[in-house]
Amino acid sequence: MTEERTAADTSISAVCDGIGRLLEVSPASVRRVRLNANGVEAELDWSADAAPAPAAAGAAVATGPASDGGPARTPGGAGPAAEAEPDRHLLLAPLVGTYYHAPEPGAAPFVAEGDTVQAGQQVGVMEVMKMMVPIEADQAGTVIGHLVPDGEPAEFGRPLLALAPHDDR
Amino acid sequence: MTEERTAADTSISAVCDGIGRLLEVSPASVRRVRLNANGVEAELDWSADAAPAPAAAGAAVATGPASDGGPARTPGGAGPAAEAEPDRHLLLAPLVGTYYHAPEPGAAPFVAEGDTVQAGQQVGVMEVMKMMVPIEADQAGTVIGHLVPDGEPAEFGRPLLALAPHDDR
Amino acid sequence: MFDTVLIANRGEIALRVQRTCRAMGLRTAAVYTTDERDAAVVHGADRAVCIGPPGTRSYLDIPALIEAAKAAEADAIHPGYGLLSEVPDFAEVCAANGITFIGPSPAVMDKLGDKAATRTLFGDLGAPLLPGSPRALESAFEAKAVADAIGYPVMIKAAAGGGGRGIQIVRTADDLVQAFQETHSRARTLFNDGRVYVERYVEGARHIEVQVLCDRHGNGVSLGERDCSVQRRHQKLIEETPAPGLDRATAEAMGASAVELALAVGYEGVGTFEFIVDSANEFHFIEVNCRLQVEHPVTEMTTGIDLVREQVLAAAGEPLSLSGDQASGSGVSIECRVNAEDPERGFVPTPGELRVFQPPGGPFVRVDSHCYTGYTVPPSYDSLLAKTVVWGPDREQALQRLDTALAEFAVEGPGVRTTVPLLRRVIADPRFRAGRHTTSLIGDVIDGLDL
Amino acid sequence: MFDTVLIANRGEIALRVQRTCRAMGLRTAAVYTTDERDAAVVHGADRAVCIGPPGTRSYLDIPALIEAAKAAEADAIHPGYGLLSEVPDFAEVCAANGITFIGPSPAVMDKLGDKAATRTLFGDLGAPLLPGSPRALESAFEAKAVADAIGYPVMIKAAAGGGGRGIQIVRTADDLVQAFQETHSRARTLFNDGRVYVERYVEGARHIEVQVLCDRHGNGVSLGERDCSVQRRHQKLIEETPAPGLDRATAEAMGASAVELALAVGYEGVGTFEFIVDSANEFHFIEVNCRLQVEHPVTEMTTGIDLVREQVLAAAGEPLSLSGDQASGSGVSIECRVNAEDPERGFVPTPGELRVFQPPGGPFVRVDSHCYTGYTVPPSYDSLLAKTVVWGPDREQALQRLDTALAEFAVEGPGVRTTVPLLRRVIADPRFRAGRHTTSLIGDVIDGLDL
Repeated sequence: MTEERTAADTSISAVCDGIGRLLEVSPASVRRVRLNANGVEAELDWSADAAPAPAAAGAAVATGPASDGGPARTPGGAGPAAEAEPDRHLLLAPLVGTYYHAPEPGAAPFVAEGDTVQAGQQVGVMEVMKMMVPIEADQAGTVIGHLVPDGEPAEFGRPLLALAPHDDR
Repeated sequence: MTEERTAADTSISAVCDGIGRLLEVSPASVRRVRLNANGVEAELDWSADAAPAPAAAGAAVATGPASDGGPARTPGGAGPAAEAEPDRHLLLAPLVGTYYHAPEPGAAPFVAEGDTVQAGQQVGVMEVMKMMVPIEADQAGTVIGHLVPDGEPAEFGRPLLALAPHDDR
Repeated sequence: MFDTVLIANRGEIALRVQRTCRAMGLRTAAVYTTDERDAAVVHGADRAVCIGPPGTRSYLDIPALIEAAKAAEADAIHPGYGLLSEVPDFAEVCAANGITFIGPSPAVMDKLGDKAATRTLFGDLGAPLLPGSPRALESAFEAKAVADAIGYPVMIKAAAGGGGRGIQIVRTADDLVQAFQETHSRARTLFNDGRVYVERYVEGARHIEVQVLCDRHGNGVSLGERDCSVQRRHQKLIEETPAPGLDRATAEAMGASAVELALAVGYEGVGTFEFIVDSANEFHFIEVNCRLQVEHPVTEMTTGIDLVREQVLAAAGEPLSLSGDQASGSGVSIECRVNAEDPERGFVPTPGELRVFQPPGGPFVRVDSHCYTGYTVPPSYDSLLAKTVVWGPDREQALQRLDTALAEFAVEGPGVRTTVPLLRRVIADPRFRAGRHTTSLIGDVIDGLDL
Repeated sequence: MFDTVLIANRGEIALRVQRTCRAMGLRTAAVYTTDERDAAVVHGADRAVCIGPPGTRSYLDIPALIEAAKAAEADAIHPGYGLLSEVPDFAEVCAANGITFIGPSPAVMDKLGDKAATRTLFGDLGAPLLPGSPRALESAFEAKAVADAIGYPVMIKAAAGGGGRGIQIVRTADDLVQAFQETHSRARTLFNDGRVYVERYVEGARHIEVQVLCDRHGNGVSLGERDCSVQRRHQKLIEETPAPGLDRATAEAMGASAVELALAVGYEGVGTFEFIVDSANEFHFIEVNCRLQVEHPVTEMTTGIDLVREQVLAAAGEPLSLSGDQASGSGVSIECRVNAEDPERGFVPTPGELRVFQPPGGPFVRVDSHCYTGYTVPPSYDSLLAKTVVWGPDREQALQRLDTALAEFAVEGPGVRTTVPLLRRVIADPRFRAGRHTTSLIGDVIDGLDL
């Protein structure tokens, strides 16, 4: 009980902090913010005429609560297509499969925290029906870290890797 | 029970703290803050004063018209409880029945256009299950006219008579 | 056949009656109060008449309803359940105004409306009765003599009550006089009729009722029984057919008894004969409800018979077209009432705007509801939002479907709570699951709460 | 029995399958695209996996679905209808990954997927066929020879087609070569398989199909027929059971024929055998659909059998528990498809936000829909919003209920149009009312429009 409460409160602060950050970077005046501590939900609405890029409107973090109590769990945790903070670029899973940090078990990872990567450079690999699909950085930057643990399943659009983007894009 | 309430209270303060933080960083004046104790929900609304935001928060959607084509007809035409114009006062039917302008067929009407009436003065009569119920002006004024034809049914709240109200109310 | 039926009711039952009337090719007239002009029944009506300001009182306003019927040129009135559905005066005024009241005759309603007199009458006809007073009682002294004779606990019931209203349980002789006075004076306030009677209270009994259908030509048929033992404060929450754990011989004997009684008193249309079944599976007649029941859909789901259609046909003088064979149901049907109430705060009503109202659907699920997303539940009326009804070839499948349907039912709004979580707890309860539950189940499920 | 069923579909059928799985006590996994994360099936799922960007292609992405099933620890996949439901490769990949595909075996699907080969096979088994080519044709020259021999009009059909796709009617010999080329090249584009065959086109025929259910132990049963003659462009709009005007002897012969053919090819699970019934009430086999049909609810309404449940049980290897007696239905059930389309503009889809979505309810009405007030109909998928299904003891009552239900169905949104008004016109049509309609009815009802 106590643990749950703490977890809930922590989630609330985290969500509020997140909303605050989002408001700071919002391109137009927000019309509505909704926060739900049960299942940790946040929603931002902009008036129709002042709508920002469609990707930014709508749910920032959405975990659909199942009607029978428990939230629908997506494999590997956070929902897909989460928004990056301004100083972070997220590399999203281009397909559904298992994410690996290294070319084979025991081998050195493709990249590690602090590494500089170029656009097109392989940073991981996804296994899809026994086929290994290289995952490449879609822009240059410094690796902040992998967001999906080695060998875990990832759904489409799930953030795999965080980068601090380089300005000279 | 007590434990649950405590948990809820704690969550509420967490939400309030969160709202406080949100208000500090809000780009415009917030129009509405909503807080829900159960399930721990918070909602902030900013006025979209320019546009009449069609999809406003918590949109109250009215039912569609009768799907089989025509709208439901109320007997005798206009819907009940119509709004008066500023210079007109409407006397509304206090019950359901048949409205008569005169005490009996062929007799002179209680009032005619241009007549001055006092509050409490009889202006018509309604027949309800063979009982005649006097209809009295609820304020002083000059009769503009009957709005329900003599001998027609009128539902509750239907405007029966229009008056130009006298100022000395 | 009628041309236009005025529906003298509101909420889900008004819509339910309208659906059948429309499907029968009849025109419908709706009545509404000023706060209910957006009601679904108004939108579906050929005519709609505003009958008064917000509140139940407007729907009880006989002159307004009669005038509305005349204005809408209605030649029949369906009263739904509750409100004026069991008021003989209303049926009589309808008749006096040339309007057919869809229900039994005023004389029969009047006779069966007096629960004490019905007890006497049916006792004379040989119906199985619980031990109790042979007629309405004049004094606490008389009541105490009866109670002492039959043994405690007893129930003190208002003769003019019914449907669980005006009932008090007395466990010891010491409490009897005070309980008599309370019930007596409450009955005078509620029903304008202070007469009461005494009946043995059967602990852990099951409440089982029989649906009968009669025409005015002396034909009658039983459409099976319903178990309504899941109650809170004598108000039903879950109803099902057939009654679980009731042997078919007893069920058939109850059905036959109910039809016999109905025909003996000249009952017309659909009616419900309520019984108490004790732990020895013996049944005892309690009272008749001279109207459609809230829980009628479970009978419709198992028999395939539209009870409102049968009511209309009977009121139009048509002879009964159903044989006993057609009337016997198949499978199991269960209904539960989704109310806007907070079970955790003593079932206090929680009216308000329904920002989300998504009833379940799909195979073998039926929902009767007047609500929709954006509808505001008014504070002035009862709190029934929707009836969720399922059918299954057996009780296990029906229960599984019911739980799935309830899980799917999304109702959200500021301050709005529903009975859905409680209902799911009840149908998960091992006693309910096993069909061994009695009227005390709800109290057990929400242990320690004020019930 | 399975632990978790992944539903490899979207829209109403995904929710429909989920309802039964939940009622069977199985866990469900949903898949969704980035524009469908608010889908009802996602909310009701124990697990939900995003499988790709918007569009049908994502739901056809076999590797994504298999990986999703693995991530969700699903041990069975239900394909719904359409999409991958009749793709033998998908069933095979499922098997290779240790996941049960809920449907017939890949070999049977492969065999019956080739409509020309099925014709040959079933002809050898003695099934009544329309005159036509004994096998797929190589050239327009060959096709013309067949057509000239059997007489015009004929249909040119893609061997890999089905469900009304890849069909062209040819009325004179002059048009045959061009029609052959067109169908051939369209089939190559649509199905990656250009083979076509020729069959006589029966003017004013009725499209009647038989629902069969088989287990893997050699037992099979017919669950009755469905009439699907109300079509536009070979797509069904209204379906009903039993087929009106079809004598029971013919219906039973069709049922027996379908079960015999199903068992002869080792069919497992539910399947639909489609027939053309000509004006002489003679039936001719056309094709098999190796999946649940959109219109399966009408069979469920008359038989009380949950077809998805039977599919799951059959796929789990359970022996058929239904006798032919239980499988025979009672009453009449009719379904119509409420699509977000504008019938007055050639049935162009009208996606958009549903500001109002109020499906009908009440007695003997079933609605299968994934929509809700506030739901936005995406432009990327088919336009089916809801199936409205009714039951009645006879066709007249069923039709009256259907019309009442459709009248009640409120769908509103910017730019959104539905097929509701057209459906109401069709069911009011005297030919439909009399059950004498054929596949040309819709064209007649919207006279002068591009159909």
